Amino acid sequence: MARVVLNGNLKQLSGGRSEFELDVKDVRQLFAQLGERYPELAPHLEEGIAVAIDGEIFQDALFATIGPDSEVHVIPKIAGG
Amino acid sequence: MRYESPESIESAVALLANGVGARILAGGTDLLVQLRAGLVEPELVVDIKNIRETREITVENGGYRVGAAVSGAELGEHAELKQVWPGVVEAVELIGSTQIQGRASMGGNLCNASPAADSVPALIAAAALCTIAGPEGQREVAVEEICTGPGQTSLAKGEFVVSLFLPERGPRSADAYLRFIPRTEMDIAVVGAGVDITLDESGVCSAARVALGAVAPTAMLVPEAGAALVGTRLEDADLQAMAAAASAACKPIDDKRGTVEYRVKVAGVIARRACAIAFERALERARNN
Amino acid sequence: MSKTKLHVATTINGDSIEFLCEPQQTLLDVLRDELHLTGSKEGCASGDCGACSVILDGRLVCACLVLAVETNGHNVETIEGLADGDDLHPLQQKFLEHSALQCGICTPGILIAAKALLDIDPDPTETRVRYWLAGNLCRCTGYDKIVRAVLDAAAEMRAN
Amino acid sequence: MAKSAENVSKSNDYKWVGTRQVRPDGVDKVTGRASFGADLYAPNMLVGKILRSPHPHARIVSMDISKAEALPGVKAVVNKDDIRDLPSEMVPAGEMMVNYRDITRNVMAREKALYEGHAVAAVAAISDSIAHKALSLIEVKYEVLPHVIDVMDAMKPDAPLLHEDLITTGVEPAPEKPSNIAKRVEFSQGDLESGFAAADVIVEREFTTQPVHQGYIEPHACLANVAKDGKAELWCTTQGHFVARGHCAKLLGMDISKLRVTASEIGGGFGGKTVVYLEPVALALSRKAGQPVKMVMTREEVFRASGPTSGAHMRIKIGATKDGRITAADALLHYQAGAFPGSPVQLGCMCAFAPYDLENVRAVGYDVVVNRPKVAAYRAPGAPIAEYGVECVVDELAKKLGIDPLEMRLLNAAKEGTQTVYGPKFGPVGLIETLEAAREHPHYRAPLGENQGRGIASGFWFNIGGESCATLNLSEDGSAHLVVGTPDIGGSRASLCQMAAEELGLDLDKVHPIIGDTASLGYTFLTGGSRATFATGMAVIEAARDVIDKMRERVAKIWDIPLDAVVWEHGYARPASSNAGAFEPMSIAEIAAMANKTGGPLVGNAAINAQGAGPSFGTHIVDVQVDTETGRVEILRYTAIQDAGKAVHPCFVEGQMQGGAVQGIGWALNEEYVYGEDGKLQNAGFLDYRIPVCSDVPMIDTVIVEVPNPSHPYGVRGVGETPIIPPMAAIANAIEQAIGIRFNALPMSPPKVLAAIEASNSAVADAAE
Repeated sequence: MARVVLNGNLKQLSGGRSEFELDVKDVRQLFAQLGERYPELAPHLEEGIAVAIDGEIFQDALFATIGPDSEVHVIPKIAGG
Repeated sequence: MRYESPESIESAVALLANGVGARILAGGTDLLVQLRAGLVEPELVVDIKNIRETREITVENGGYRVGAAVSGAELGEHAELKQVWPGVVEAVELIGSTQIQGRASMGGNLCNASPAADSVPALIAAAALCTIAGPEGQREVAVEEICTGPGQTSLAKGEFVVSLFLPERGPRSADAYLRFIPRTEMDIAVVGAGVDITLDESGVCSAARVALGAVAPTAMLVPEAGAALVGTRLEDADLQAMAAAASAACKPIDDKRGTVEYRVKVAGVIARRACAIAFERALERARNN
Repeated sequence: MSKTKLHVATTINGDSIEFLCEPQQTLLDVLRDELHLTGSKEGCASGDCGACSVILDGRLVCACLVLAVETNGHNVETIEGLADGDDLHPLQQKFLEHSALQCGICTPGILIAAKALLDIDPDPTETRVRYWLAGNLCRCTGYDKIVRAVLDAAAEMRAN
Repeated sequence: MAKSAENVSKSNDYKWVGTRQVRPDGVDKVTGRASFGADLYAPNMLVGKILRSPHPHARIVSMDISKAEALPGVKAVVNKDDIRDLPSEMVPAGEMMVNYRDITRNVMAREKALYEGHAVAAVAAISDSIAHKALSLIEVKYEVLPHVIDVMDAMKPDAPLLHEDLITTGVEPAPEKPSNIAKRVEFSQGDLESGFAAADVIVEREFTTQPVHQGYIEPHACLANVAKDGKAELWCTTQGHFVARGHCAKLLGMDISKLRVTASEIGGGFGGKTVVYLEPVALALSRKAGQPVKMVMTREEVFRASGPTSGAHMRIKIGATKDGRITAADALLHYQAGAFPGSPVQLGCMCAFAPYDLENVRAVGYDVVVNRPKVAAYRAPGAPIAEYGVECVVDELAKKLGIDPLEMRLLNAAKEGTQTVYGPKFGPVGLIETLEAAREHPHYRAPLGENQGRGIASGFWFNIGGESCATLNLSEDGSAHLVVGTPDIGGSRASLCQMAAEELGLDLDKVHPIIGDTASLGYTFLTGGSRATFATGMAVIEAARDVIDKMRERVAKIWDIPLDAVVWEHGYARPASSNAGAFEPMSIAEIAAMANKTGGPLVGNAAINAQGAGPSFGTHIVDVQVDTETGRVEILRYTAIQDAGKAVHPCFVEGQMQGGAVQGIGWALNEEYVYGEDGKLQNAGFLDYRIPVCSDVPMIDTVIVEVPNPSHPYGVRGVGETPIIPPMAAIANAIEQAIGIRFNALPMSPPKVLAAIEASNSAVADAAE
């Protein structure tokens, strides 16, 4: 089970809960499971979100692999000038 | 808009006297910006650069006559004039960038009538005279008579400044100009100070003219500041007294370039530093003469 | 505004050039819009950025602060004339070697300004270079490599 | 592409990567040949001009364009009716997320004008003067409304509302009443209360910063040409022509593929050219006029209606133990968004404490609309503001504790494994290396004179990856065309060619780059976020490896041996070993010459979404001298140190560090927007918006630290943004050391510095009495 943490304002959309143990193989499954549990969260996962898997940041990467012991942080998408 | 470039003073005067809404073009570094911004929409622009008298630097009665359209770069290259009137020349050389120096003139800087014009306090301190041509012929007035307010001059319709006259120097006189700007270049003076100092044989200040820019609607002579130096050797206390008089004379405004408090305070500081430079120059001349 | 265009005969980069212009058109307007010599750039049109620097009768000026008609009978040098055929001017070569440009928009103006300096002072100090170029804004480089390139070009030109 | 650590090229003896080469576009740039946004002219071209609101806040009651349309020489007049109204829809646009409902209103005001300079209509005419005349003939009836300029004023309950329907998000429960507060964001870790309880010293300070403009020397410019059948071409100066294409198509209701956008050479961007202003308007005008339309902003328009970045008000609180360990840190940030939501405050919250390894930390941010131009990205959006406050407070803490500020930073420095406030743990990062390089640098120990001081500060930026495509077309003679889609602002073509040449084993002068238009290669995200050399670089490497594999296949066929018996080394296909057979190695030129006979042209392709960007940390040292009589601060010496991961082209890496440092110097000392009571900008020009000039600054020394990014084949991190972060705090800290006064407001301009000196003098005098 991967350890998943919602950061920033996202936890407000999950009833204040920010940590989960999820059985997911990739980012798409992660978003699907989170969206199921918290329909309010679902639309926010579609855009403007990045995922850090074991410290490496992935943006717009639905098929990025999540390992069984991965630590996954869901964070706002990062941009720049 | 019509463009004319007369080759004689007379034809320039004729054009200006007849032309409605005519503007004079010397270096153009102010006029072209105003044209582009739509601040002025003249019917006629009279380019005076093809009039010989506006382009010459000549020696006259021991002094120097500088054409109104002589560029800052040309003035800076005139070694003799620079040696005799370093303050006036350094003031003109502070007008804008190297590029601006290639065009900008004392006549234009004066007649644009900006309270912050760099050359004007230096010219006032130097007791420079201004030769004006007009329908009634030519007249000569002190530089401080020209500007009457921001963008306003005492020139009558049909008149224009042909040249400026810097009088002969005594053996123990020297001038200096300093300004304060936030950057090292490219800014409009927040405060400008032109100083001219004359010493007697013993090295005591016998006469001093202190003029300030950017602290009132026009550049102004501050007699009290000059008076504070007369009879002294410009010791710290004398300079402080002069600085206090200079600050006291300021009637500045708050604007994007500086506050009233700031301008008043810094006017004294800059005037003091300019006086110290002029004094050193005068002492050196006294030694060499 | 007058609709009658003025005829101007001038010399640009050694070539005799004649053009018609309206009295209020600047030299920069004509160089770019009429003659399509677009190496001179418009960054401000008020003489504050130096991107339109050209040499007029040997003097460095901002083309945006000169009326085109004023150049009648005069000599204008622009960035397009800096290289000698295929041979780059030493300043151009040094700007490349030092990577003294990033976006390159200010580069033509700075090269022209630097040329005007080296024409009158073959051995300028760093301070002289910095004050001479104060009218040429560059937002990319922080000026460091530009100043080094100018000093290096001066040294090379002195050596040859 | 694979990004595993073993994929990082071990060897450091590269032939091209890490060397200082002349950029391929260099000659065009030094001869005036390069074509920038305003340099293109089309036959039958019209001049487009925009009418802008003279009011900072006004309802547009009515508009009559008939007189302008009737003016001879006027070919088109457009206003909001020619640009689509769009519903609220958030999209990533290189900068923070943007909302099409707002973009369309920023491009052309609809219900209200929300800042002085807000576009309300536009004309296309046969000449500049006729276009200007036409603008004066457009009659707009405004109902002038009260305006609000300051961020804290805008948050007051009785403040004039910019958007009557703006409900603050990020607050539970959601407020019922609208306000100017668009969003509240919060990031936190650990337990602040116990953290501060464990502190021996706590410093809490408030800071204000002013909006600053990106200040690119090239104004926005474009040339639009819409054919009768709706096919359109757009030439513009932009950091991302694919992003511009998407916005324009959306705003004008076109098929994206009907619009071909070509990026001109770009005269500086720094984030300010990631959004559209003129482009949709020029297309609308051209569509209406049936002629090409060129639009170029004046410098005044650039200041009034584009950029800048946020001004801000913030409170920073940090606690530490006697021995200098930080126990808790708290930041409260209020950022101006300008007229529409979307300040970089969230990024500010994420970056604020990133240089520190903290257990108990919180960052709260508010995104606030005011009657100013909508902010655009500016170099590390949001980070310089927040990190300025933090780096000042850390410096004050260190001095209170009698610890060297540099040692204090080392003691608390973020490193591999550090938990960030925004979530993930850092991989390998180079902050400690930059701090150690600073400590070892002679600058750090050089003597100082009277009224002189030295300051240091560190900075952090994430860097990003994203979509990039690259195509390598091998020509018959073995030279190669490299096509990429990231506009080259600072020399990226050079570093991309170096990586291609390195992979192929080809001489650098045989690789010729172009920036392809939007029809010539796949979607490529913009140049921003320090991604060009990193992300497009990864695409270039992948395209090179793709064409290498294709060449190996051809050679395997030619030699009639298995593919895996052919290896690629230094530009030659060779037999893997002697038992593969004795064949003369084949060069790229030889393989390319036979390409058409052996299966057709040789082309390498890559279309990726680059992941695994590596953060870049920097540390700056600055010496200042303060003129205590005028308040003028002079920069005496400056050293910028940064972890580049791998500097592919060291000159351009140094250039980024130097340029960023000097932009930061301007931000620290003189740059600011000056507004009058009337809500109008008073310094919309380079004369009074004071960016540093050449004589204002010394040489900027640089030290490049290289802690490789394991996700990039050469270890590249990206360097463009971090260098603008440290200067403001470093200079404030240096001024404090010089004259013993701390400045908590930017810019530290002469009037403010002198006022503070006078105040402290009179305070001293009072104390003496």
